[in-house]
Amino acid sequence: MKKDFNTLSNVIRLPHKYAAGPTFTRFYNGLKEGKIYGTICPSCKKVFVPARSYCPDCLKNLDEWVEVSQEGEVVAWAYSDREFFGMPGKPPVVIALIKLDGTDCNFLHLVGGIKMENPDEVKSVIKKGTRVRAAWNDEKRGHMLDIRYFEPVS
Amino acid sequence: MGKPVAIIGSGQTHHGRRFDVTYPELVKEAVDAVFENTGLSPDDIDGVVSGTMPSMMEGVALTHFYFADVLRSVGKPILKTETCGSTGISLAFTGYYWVASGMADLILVVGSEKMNEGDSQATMTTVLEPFYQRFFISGAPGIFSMQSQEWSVRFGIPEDKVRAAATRISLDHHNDAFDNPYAHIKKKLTEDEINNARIITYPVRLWDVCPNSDGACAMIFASEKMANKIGKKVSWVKGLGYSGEEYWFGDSDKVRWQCAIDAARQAYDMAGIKNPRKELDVAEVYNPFTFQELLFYECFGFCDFGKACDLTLQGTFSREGELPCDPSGGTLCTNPIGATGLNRVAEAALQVTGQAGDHQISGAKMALAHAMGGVDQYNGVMIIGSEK
Amino acid sequence: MAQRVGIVEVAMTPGAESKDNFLDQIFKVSKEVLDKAGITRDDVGTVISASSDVFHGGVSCANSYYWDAGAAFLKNGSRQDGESLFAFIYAVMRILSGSYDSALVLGLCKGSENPEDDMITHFFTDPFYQRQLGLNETVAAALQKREYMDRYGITEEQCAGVVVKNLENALRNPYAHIKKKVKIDDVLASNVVMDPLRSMECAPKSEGIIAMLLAKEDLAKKLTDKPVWFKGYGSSIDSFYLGDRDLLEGQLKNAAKRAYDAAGIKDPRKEIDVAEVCEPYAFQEMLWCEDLGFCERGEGGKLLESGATQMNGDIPVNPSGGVLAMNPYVSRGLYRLAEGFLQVRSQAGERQLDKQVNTALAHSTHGFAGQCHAVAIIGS
Amino acid sequence: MEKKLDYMILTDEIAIPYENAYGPTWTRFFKGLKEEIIYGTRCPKCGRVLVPARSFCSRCFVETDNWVEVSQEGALISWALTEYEYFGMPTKPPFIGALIKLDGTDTNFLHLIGGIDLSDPEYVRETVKNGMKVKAVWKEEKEGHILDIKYFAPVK
Repeated sequence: MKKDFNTLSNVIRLPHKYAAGPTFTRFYNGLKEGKIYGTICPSCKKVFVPARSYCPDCLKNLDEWVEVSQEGEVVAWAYSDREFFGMPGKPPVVIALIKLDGTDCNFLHLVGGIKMENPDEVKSVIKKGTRVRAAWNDEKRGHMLDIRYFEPVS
Repeated sequence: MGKPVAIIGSGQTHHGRRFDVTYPELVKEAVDAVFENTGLSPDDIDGVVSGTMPSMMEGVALTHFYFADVLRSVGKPILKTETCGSTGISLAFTGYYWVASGMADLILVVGSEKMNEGDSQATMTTVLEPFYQRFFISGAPGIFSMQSQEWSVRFGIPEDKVRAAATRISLDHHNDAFDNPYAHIKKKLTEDEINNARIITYPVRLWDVCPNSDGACAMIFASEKMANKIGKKVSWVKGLGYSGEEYWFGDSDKVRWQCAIDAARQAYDMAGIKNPRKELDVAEVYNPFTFQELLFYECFGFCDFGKACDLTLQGTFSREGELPCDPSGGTLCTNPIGATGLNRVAEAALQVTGQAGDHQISGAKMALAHAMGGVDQYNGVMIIGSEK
Repeated sequence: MAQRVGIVEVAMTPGAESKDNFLDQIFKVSKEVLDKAGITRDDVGTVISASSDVFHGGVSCANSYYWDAGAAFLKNGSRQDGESLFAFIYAVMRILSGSYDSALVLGLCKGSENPEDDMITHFFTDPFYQRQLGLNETVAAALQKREYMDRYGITEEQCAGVVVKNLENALRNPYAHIKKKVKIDDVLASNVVMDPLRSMECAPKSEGIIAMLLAKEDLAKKLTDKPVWFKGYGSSIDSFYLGDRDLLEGQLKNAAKRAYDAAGIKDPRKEIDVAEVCEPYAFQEMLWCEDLGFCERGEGGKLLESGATQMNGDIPVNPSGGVLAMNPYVSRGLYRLAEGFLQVRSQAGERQLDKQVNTALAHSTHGFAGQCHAVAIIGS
Repeated sequence: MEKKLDYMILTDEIAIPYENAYGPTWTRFFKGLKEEIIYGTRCPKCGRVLVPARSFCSRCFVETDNWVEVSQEGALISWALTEYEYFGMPTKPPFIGALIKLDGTDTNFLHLIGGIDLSDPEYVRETVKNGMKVKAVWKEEKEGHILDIKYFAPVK
């Protein structure tokens, strides 16, 4: 960004090591095996995904693990065909909230496996309630994007 | 003055390199602990104050979002206080004023830092703007070295005496830490090891410097009405003071350090303290560097300027001394920055309620808690008493 | 009974990029508000600022940077991170506690020095889950808008209507950043940023350095014949993970109820004369109006179409042009409050409402899809 | 003792680009450095000469638009020898950060002490003394940067 007066470029670089702790470690290990894990609250019985160590509602510690369904329905979605910082992969992309069957919260992930170039075409395929299923990468490394995306169930 | 404000209790995590938990899980440990220790329930809480040091140290900005659930704050009013190194004590201030204003009866205050997830000195460098100061100050040690160097030369204290006093402080606190179940660095050191440790920024050596700790601290502040209703032994905020100086490090005198002197004076005036060395029973001075602890003794009126080394070597500020300082081992042994100042307040409250366990100063009734922040820029002091 | 807290004066910069450096701007605005009130730095009791390190030109512990530029040399002060209404209420608390007679409140954000807000808000995410999926505020808002349209039939035209109304208002606001007369079709033709959001439905990135002087009742009356009084405040925060929340049943209702209870407001639509609502994305103004009780759930679009939120409507919303016309992320709450203050004082110039303004509401939000909300009520 | 944990650690490096405005004040100050001039400003109220130049006096809270060229010599007030290195450090160790009271000014100027051998801390300690006179040494190629002054060297 060129400006008509003087600015000093000031790029902040910071290295980080984030501790995944036992819960995310186990969740990521699940992804490596092609499984999506959730945890169940002993108090409100809700199933949360991704698995977490505490219930956001009751704050109870969660240690009952469950493999959740890899199918669910689209709750809301956003589409972009331009690149933006932090974007998962290359445009175009659909980021969506997906309610996986048998769970009690929405799972944030991508929708794909369809023709993406034309937004109107995307709109005709992806709607609230559209059934989708996880499609996995062949190479898994313990990362959210081991699930390549969720694709419509035909 | 405002309505009386009580401290119901606190919860601290174990400190260290906590790669066994995520950052929110670490915060949750402290929050769970304060509810367990006080017997209160999250439903009782009117509002929550959250704080960390620089947001980006752990790579997550505006952390109150990230912690909303573990702070038990969902559906509640929240404030996010952040004042660099003094964040911890500024958090306690926010809790105090929220209650003292009459706008709330019970406030949960939580400070945290997971320093090992980031690079503290790299982060600290970004505290300095890129035009001028960034190039000359090597993180926090650089600032403190200049300050202590100027101090010792100004008062003509021989270098070996300063070294001996700093060593005494390092030795004492690393011993004290064994008695504090939450402390991070617990190490038996010898004078030789301290004197000959690796130089960080001359004259500061390795064991003069605080560690990078992961940890969190939670406290509950209450109105008098609520404190009476709870009916347990509580402590009371007797005084507070805070003052800040210019950003340009060379603009103000860091030896007769006005903002430190003012912060203590404000707090003493409010608490009615005339002679701090006599009237205080214990002080939790923010001591990320041994040398700085000496300077604070003088700025806080524990002794005259230029005399801190002599008194330290006589044991005045040791556990059995006239005014024990940092019996918890202090910041020197445990430094999760955004929580550190709150740890000082929590420790002061534990002392005056007789709950400090193995590092209890017997009969303590009046305690000082302190934190410092910025480019040697601001100080905050809180006085905690056993009686209203 | 404690004394009331009054707003004495306000000073602020326009939203467009300034050639001054940050510190000089902060000094000028702080000085201006003191000059307007006819006091000196020595008279200021405490200084509470709002800023956020990631929105601060790459200078961490930002309050260190501007401590003295913000009139706080050797003063007792503090800083709130991310939301300037937090700083306002903290200053009110300090005065109500009896510790201070006056407080300087600062909201500081020099957007021109920062990268795009979407890059910054991306760092609100956790590193393990939401960050890996590219979440930022615009993505979250797009998801929220999709649900709003699906569940309540809100239309693109209604969303565009918010933009047209607010930018029209902004033409009369000398502080506004975006000054452009637009029509519904212009908005609908603007490029898609994050479907269903178009670029003109998204707020710009602006500068906003604002200073507000507060004083306890007797001092406020001495310093001005037109103090505007603090009446009530409420805030509330929602769960962190986007998927754990109902994006259309957020925390603003809670925050508003707290503010209304404190101010003794029973029927907000009737009792509030003007509302400044934080709408970084156009549709949010309609959703927030529902939460604020100006209409029923799902009726935000109809409220807009009825003209009620226009300058001459019964509940004018964003006569300043709102955040769509000027978006200094951290400062925007105080800018909302400043507009309310000027309206109550009848000092809003060309955009002064025709009717008598006794009670004003200022709202602010930050975080994904309104994770955190704050509401302040002030009045004559 | 730290327990060996089997939990994952995610490593990452963040880079966020900012663009900071010089504004008229820094612009003029750095233009001065290009010409081997160090500018300060004088406060019209307390009379202090503040360096580097700035637009306001933080104590009197008034504008300081009286620009003065200040001395390039001064007395060393305090110093710290940095021996350690960390990620993203802008100046590489060893170096001496120092506060210098330039003659005729009323604040301490933060810069480097150089022109001496820094490899031996004991030698440095013997050589660098508070109160000693130092003088600005300039770079050949100046670009309007604070390090256009290479360092301040002891005056023989």
